[in-house]
Amino acid sequence: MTSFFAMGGYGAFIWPAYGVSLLGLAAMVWQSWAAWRAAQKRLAALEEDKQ
Amino acid sequence: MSPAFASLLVRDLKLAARSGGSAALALAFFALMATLVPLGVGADLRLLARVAAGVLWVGAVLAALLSLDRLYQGDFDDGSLDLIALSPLSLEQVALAKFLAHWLSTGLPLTLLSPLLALFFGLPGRGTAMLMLSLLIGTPAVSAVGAIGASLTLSLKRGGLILPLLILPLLVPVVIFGAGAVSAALDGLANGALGLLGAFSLAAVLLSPFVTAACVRLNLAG
Amino acid sequence: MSPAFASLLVRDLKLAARSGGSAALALAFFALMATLVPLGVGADLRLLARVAAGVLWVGAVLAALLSLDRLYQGDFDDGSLDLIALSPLSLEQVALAKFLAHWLSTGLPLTLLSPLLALFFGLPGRGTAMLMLSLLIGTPAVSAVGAIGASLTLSLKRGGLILPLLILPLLVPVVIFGAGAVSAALDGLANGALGLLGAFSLAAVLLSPFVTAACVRLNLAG
Amino acid sequence: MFRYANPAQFMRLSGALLPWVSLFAVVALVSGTILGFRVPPDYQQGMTVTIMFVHVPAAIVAESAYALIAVASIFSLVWRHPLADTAARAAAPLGAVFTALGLITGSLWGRPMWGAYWVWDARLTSFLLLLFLYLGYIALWNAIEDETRAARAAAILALVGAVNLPIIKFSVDWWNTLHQGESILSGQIAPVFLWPLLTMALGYMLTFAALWMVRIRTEIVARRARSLMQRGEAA
Amino acid sequence: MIVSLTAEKLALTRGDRQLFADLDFTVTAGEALVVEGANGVGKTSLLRLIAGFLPPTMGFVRIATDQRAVSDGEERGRFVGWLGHQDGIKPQLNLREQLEFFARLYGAEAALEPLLERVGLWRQRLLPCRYLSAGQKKRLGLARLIVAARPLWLLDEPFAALDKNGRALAVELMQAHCIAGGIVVAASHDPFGFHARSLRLGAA
Amino acid sequence: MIVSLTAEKLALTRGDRQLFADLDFTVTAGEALVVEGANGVGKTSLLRLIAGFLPPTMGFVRIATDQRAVSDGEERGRFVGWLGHQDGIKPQLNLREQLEFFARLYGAEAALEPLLERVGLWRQRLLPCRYLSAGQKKRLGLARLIVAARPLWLLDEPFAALDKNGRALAVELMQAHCIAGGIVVAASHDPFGFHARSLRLGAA
Ligand code: HEM
Ligand SMILES: Nc1ncnc2c1ncn2[C@@H]1O[C@H](COP(=O)(O)OP(=O)(O)OP(=O)(O)O)[C@@H](O)[C@H]1O
Ligand SMILES: Nc1ncnc2c1ncn2[C@@H]1O[C@H](COP(=O)(O)OP(=O)(O)OP(=O)(O)O)[C@@H](O)[C@H]1O
Ligand SMILES: [Mg+2]
Ligand SMILES: [Mg+2]
Repeated sequence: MTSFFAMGGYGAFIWPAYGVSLLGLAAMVWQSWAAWRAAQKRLAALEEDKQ
Repeated sequence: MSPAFASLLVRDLKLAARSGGSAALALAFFALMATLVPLGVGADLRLLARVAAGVLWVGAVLAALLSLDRLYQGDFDDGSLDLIALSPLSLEQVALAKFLAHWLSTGLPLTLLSPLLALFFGLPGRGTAMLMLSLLIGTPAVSAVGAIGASLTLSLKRGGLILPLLILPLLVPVVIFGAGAVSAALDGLANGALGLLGAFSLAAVLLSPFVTAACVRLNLAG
Repeated sequence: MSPAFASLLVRDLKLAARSGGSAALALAFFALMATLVPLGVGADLRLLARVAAGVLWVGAVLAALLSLDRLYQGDFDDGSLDLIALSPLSLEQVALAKFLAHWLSTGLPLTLLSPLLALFFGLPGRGTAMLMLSLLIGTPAVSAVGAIGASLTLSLKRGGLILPLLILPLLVPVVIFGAGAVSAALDGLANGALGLLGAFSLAAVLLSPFVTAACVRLNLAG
Repeated sequence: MFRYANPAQFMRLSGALLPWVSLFAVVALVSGTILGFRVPPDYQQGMTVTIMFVHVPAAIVAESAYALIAVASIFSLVWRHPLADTAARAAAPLGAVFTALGLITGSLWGRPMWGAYWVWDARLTSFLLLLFLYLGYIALWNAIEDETRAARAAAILALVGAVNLPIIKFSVDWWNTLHQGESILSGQIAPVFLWPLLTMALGYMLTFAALWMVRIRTEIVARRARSLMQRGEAA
Repeated sequence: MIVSLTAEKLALTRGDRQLFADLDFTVTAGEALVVEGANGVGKTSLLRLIAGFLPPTMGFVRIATDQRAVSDGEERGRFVGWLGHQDGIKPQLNLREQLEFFARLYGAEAALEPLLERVGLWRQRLLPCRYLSAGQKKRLGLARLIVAARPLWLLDEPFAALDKNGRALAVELMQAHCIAGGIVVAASHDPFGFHARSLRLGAA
Repeated sequence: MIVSLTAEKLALTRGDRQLFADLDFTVTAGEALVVEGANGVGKTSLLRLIAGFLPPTMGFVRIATDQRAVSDGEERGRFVGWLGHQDGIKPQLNLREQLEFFARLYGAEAALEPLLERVGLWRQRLLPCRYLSAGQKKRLGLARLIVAARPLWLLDEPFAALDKNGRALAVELMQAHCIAGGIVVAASHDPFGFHARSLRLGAA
């Protein structure tokens, strides 16, 4: 198991690389989704106002 | 910090951000200019490490220069400066707020980014630390001297080349001490550059609001 | 050259001159560079000669940047651009005149001044000649691409760092070929840099008026 | 073609596609990662080769996104299609993040391979310049308030950038040979590495597609809200 | 010579706001049209639209001359004499330089000194424009209109900043222009000194 | 509270031109003074002089309050509400941000929304000021005057660019200001809508 994490001595580079990639993807997903929800909510509120 | 002072500071930062002078852009500009140099000079990291301090320091001065005419000329042109001058703030306080806003949106971000750029130039660790320290100490002087220049030329229309002409000579000591401190650190020498830089910077920051206020006064009468 | 075209060109040159001579700026700017780089690199003239071309080329590009917002923003702010747009000149001709004015007031003086700076860097004779030639060929591209950037951002208020961010990446080939030509000349090699630089420059100068005119058009509609 | 480019049509179509695209994206990413960690160490690069599976897909997506923006910009300028503006605008931040990811993972790969986090290699340099092109494009969009104007200006910039990008790449390559770059990226890929790489690449592309759709949808909804608000006030 | 200016089914939307729609009017040579309406109703925008700066959201504007009809915005601009809200004056140039530049740019052959005399700026002719007062700048704008010698005058608040004398001068110039077969379209909140048709925006 | 504004033997020379000399006047609380005169006669200059921007060539300006008399230019400025020819508006900020900044800068506590309503800009409150029409900008200037709540109003062509409604509003505000014990000094070419003393420059 430790040898898996050590990655032949290159763990210090491989894990950050995957970590950063995951973080980047997750951040994009989160931001896009949050913006989508916010926009939807705003529209719904406005439509309700009109009625 | 009085609310009036804070409001001016915040407004200037906001305006900077909206007209593309935000800290983020200062960073991008700085990084870009750091990229250009290897393209001209060549990719040899050893050589690059030697010029890094000079180049990054010139970049800091340039980023400041390019955004300086935002400082007073815009407010002068559209009459905002009249209204600001009539506010409860003294012109010295106004000058201080504007100097601060300028430093926060150019000097500070550059300082924070410099380690990354040092990486691009292959600068070793102690050089990097010194670069950052010298920028932290020296960039306020750039903004302070720049503010004087901006207020002197504030009635001139945009694109004036007079401003750089006025302040570049004044900034030469800053750049020389700043870059010199880094060179010395690279060579493992201790030298007084940092102290001199600090003294210059302190003097510039302390004097600038008064000189700037005087220039503004002069120009409002124009 | 029609009288209308000439009048616009002359006016722009006059305005440039009245807000500070550009040759002087070029000198000041280069003087700064010329003090700084030796400081980092050390007084080794051979090493200096190696970095000279790159540094001077980067300097040329940056110096052009400083005066770019004079090109369109001023005329846009005060309504002159409306009047110019209604004149018998097409916007493409206007763009050409303004590009020319910018080059004449920055690129050309810089080129003429370069031998002096080459001296500071200990650039040998053939390097100097090539530096001058490459500046002569390349600086029009700087003004041309710069004009595109200036027209894109003409509705933004002054002091933005966005303009350099837009155009510096586009100018990378100019810096590379320009500095490359000098390096090659120093090594006594012939390389295609000058030809490539010429081609880029020609394309930029030919295309720029059309792109610029399109940008102006869209901004007048604002 | 334009039939699908009207906002209502797009909402319907993308609404139907989105769950599937997202699902496949997740599946591809997960299986690609698992496959990636099961490859044998490369004889030259050791286990660092696993970085390739996040590095190369990010780089590919980053470059394609710029091409997409350029194409959308043509549509925007020539046919004045508002959806094209939205699409271009929505792609830019994604492209920038993918570019950043490519740069970061690349430099993490570079440290063990070349002994430095950064070298001025031709490909790295032009990739860095791509990041700047993205940043400039985004900054221009944000700086101009008026939307139609910003859209047109950004489209012009994107096209100028797209025309210039090959020249930039060429010049940087030329520069690099002039100065003898210190490394060349490996050329041939062994088949063992190919499958995880392809799977991951697919995963990255689908992720990009899904996020792109979400962002376009967001903009359409936001626009609807804005015009509603305006009308409400007029009343 | 220009014969008429026609707008048909003109509509303009800025941002999310519709300023006007279904606007129709024709002005023929020798006529003056005053555009009226509350602040922000779209007068300036209408003038910019006619000048060809702004594309209309719908409809079109056409200028008819004895030879042909022109609808293209940029071509239309070649008929326009413009006096806008912004002064278009460079502070660094002196008054005569400013006017000379403009005359050359428009290919005009007017004698400038008598003109400066007429608009009451002869004394200031060598003063950098930076020092002109608001009304003096407006007078320079009037001089520019005459120099350009264009058939269609588009004037945005022509009377603002002018003193009594200046207003009389402006009226005189407009009348002369109309008599000479030109067209004047002006946006103004002030009473117009001579007979002009009026177009009220935002009345609906 | 301010009691009076006095000018004594005031003279001003700009460049090589003497604009006025030996000017004496006093305005007491509750009064309005209209400065009149031809273009370029020096009205704007006089206002800038009173505000303390320009030092007089001779003579002085004094503001008397119940406690003391103030002659220093910069101190005088603290009493001044300014509506100049230039709008002092940043295109990048929206209307509310613009007014909020101003209120904080002047340490004022006005409720902004009702004020925006009053000057007819409520609908535009979130619009970047870049898009405001000329009259809308002037109305923002009026709002700013109220926010600043200064006793001495210096107004340069307060009616320019305003529509009929806007002019009525400006008159109403000025009258209210005078009734509340303030002073108004305005330069204007337009007939003034209410009783005000007049000062003619350049009559000599
Ligand atoms: C900051 C550092 C790096 C950057 C910015 C970078 C950038 C790129 C780019 C732009 C691509 C092109 C993707 C495409 O084909 O469209 C790429 C591909 C690739 N990179 Fe990197 N790279 C970096 C470091 C590295 C390192 C250190 C290695 C390995 C030693 C590496 C190996 C590869 C491989 C194997 C490919 C794909 C094969 C190919 O297309 O030829 N990269 N990289
Ligand atoms: N440096 C200078 N040299 C000579 N004359 C000057 C100088 N500066 C200003 N002037 C003159 O001083 C006058 C300033 O006028 P000011 O702006 O005060 O006029 P005003 O009465 O407000 O006019 P308007 O009604 O047009 O607004 C102008 O006639 C101008 O030409
Ligand atoms: N992008 C935008 N979004 C919303 N509204 C806008 C936008 N651009 C302009 N407007 C509005 O359009 C109108 C433009 O008015 P315009 O300048 O044509 O008015 P005007 O009739 O000339 O007014 P004034 O009498 O004040 O000069 C203003 O009400 C402004 O608020
Ligand atoms: Mg208007
Ligand atoms: Mg005046």
